[in-house]
Parts: sequence; structure tokens; C-alpha cells
Amino acid sequence: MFRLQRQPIRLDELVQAVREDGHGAVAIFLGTVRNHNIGRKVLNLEYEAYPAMAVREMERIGRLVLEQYDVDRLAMVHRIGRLEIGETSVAVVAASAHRAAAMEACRCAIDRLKETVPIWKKEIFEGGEAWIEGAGGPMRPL
Amino acid sequence: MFRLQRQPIRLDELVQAVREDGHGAVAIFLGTVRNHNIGRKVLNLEYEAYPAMAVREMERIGRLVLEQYDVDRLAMVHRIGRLEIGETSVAVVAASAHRAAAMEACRCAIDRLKETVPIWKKEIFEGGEAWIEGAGGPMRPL
Amino acid sequence: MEITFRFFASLSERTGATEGKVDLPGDATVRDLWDELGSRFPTLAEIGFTPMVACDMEYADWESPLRGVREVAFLPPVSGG
Amino acid sequence: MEITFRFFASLSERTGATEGKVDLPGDATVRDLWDELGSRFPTLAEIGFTPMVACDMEYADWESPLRGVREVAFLPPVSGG
Repeated sequence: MFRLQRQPIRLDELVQAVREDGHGAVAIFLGTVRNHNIGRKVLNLEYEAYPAMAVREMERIGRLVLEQYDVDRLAMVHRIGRLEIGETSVAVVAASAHRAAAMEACRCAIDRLKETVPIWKKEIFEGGEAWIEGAGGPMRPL
Repeated sequence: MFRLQRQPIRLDELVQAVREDGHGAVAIFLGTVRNHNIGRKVLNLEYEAYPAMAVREMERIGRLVLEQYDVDRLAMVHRIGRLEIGETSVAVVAASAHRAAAMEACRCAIDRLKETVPIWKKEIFEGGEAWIEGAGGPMRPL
Repeated sequence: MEITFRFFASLSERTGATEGKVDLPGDATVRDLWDELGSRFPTLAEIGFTPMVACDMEYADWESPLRGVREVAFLPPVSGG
Repeated sequence: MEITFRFFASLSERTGATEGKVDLPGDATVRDLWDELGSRFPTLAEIGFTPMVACDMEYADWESPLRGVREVAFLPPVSGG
């Protein structure tokens, strides 16, 4: 399951959707909106995506992770639109028979999402606002 | 938050209890009851603990993890009693400003829990039942 | 040939544009398109990064030929998560 | 001195006991307690593992002295998670 959504992410539902009866391990990463960044007091965030490509790119990462790790199911869900402090902006859920594979797959998936999935956050902080530019991933052309 | 409980683990509530507004990352591991083990069809599990020591040991692991990793909050909750296929037997939640620390702390905490926290599972499978004996951790005396 | 371009995030904020069309010769590359957009949107010179490029939603590079491509997106360094 | 012992999981199933009391000399060690329990519960000889030991809920080893200890638990290899 790879999708963008405007609605809050419901973690319990997401885990239910991913987990199957053969799975003994579920590893989850949640990105959440924090109240500070590089010394600024953050008020909220706005996420924008290139929607169709973002989903394609999450699906591509998903195939890669399922090939590379001994996991059966992976979900990546990212919010778009305005988010308040404390809300979950992204959830990655990996399920497998055993824990090492689930945790490594989860880590790989969120690392790659942050490198290549075309989503951007604008930070609204006390005194201004700014688009956050990522560090750029390995696919960044010259 | 370190505890044993007979009631189902409510993940959303647990995350709410751990996460604070300065946290941008929450890493979660769930152990879930799977329907097979070493070729047997598992019907359900029963968990027994040495309750006071189990909580002490989870607290000790918690202090160690909070010292060793750049995380602010950690929770470990383990079910005891009878669990059905698909239920969550253990949840570890680590929250921090950034993701690497949260994920590493979560991994360390569940690895150590499985090595030293005095909890045992009995497997009720098709055709019998058996206490599962762990591999034994580094604290295992000769 | 006619190519649709798309800008996102700070790029669309800088230029005031989210998408549009450019007519280019059949042997044009991504770099030719970018140069053309640079004259149409002078504020592109002020951005502090090199965008990533996607041709029809696949990452591509600056020398990629545009023949057969419908949509080219210029992407600021991504910051999801 | 009087020591409380506790068995868990397969150990309590094997012996039919979850806890009890043993009177031991003041210089006794964990191993002495285990030997005493071995004569009280012959089925302990059949277990297929070496238990872990906790004295007053801290992991200890077989040579640990029992003076000052109230409760000694014998723990099968743990299998939580």
C-alpha cells in the first residue's frame, strides 16, 4: 500500500491492513511534525507532492525493498497539505516472519523515501516561512 | 513506560503517550503472534512472566538505551496470558528528534528484551503444546 | 515538438508557475528546455540549488533527449518524511 | 538461613512447584540451593537447559553467595517478544 493522503494517518488501521497471520514482526517508522528546526520555533508544516510520481516512486522503493529483504508486506503512506505539530507526516510499515528483516526493510524504505520521493515541506515558523530543501539523494543530477 | 499487561496493546494510545512535541521520529517494533513456528501450525500462545523482575529488567534496558542513543522517550509493553494469532505480544516505541537514533534505540531495546527479560511463551500447536526456550542471552550463566 | 514542464515547491513559488508548454526542436534535451525556461522565468537564475529532473515521472539527467517525452518536471531537492 | 526459591515456565511445569522455602547454611551458594532442590525435585535432572539465576531479581551466577538474599529464581532461557 503506497499512497498520499490529506486525512490523518490511522496507525492501527494501517498495521491491520499490512499484517498477515504468518507475520511475527512489524516494524514501523513514523515521521512526526516537531515544534523546532534549526533553532526556529515551528508553527506548522505544509507538504506538497508531485502526486502521481510520488506514488510511482514509493511503489518502486517498495519493490526494491521486498526484493532486498525477507519481508512480505510494506506500506508507505505520506500526508500532504497542512499538518500541525505532533501529527504524523509519514508512516512506513514492514511486516515479516522475523524481526531483523522487518526492521532493516523499514529503515531502508524511509531512507529512500527521503532521498527520492518527490514531496516537499514548507515550514511555517515564528516570523516567516520557508520551503525546506533536502540534502539531495544519490539520484540528484549534476 | 515499562509494563506487563493482560489487556490488548493499543498502539495509537501508546504512541500518544510516548511522543512529545520536540520529536520528529517515532520507531516502533511490534511482535505479533504468528500462525506457524518450526513447521508447526500454532493455535495460540500463552505468556508467563516473573512480573516484578520483568518490569525491573525492562526499566534497566530503558535506562541503558536512553544513555546509549540520542532518544528522549522509550516504552516497552509486553502482554501476558493467552494470546490469539495476530495479536501484539510486545510493543517497543522509541521517540526522538531524528530518525536514526529512534530506529537504533528501538532495535537495541527489543534485542535486549528478548535476551534478558524473564518472560516465556508456551506454544499451543496442532497436536500438542510446548514451552519455547529462548537461545539464552549474554547473561546466561554457565 | 511540444513539451509540458512542471515546477514544484520553491520553483513554482519563485516563478509563479506550476506548469506550461514549450515548443522545442526535435533534438532538444532537458538542458535546452531549462535554458528556454530560464529566459521565460528570469527568477530561475536565483534558486540556490540544481533541480532534479523527471521525464514522464522517471528521474532523468540534464542531457536526456526529450523526443517522445510528454512532461518534464523540475524538482527541488526533496524534503518529504 | 531461609531462602525462597521460585520456578517459572517449564521449570514449574516439570516440578509441579512455583515456589517454596529451603533452609540452608549461612555460607551456601546458588549451586548449593540448586543441589538441594535437585534432591527435592528429581525431575529437575531431566530439563534440557541450564537455567539462568536471579537473586532478589538481579541476574546472578551459580557461585553467588546467598547470604542476605531473600528470593532466588531459576529461569528457563527466556522467550518473550
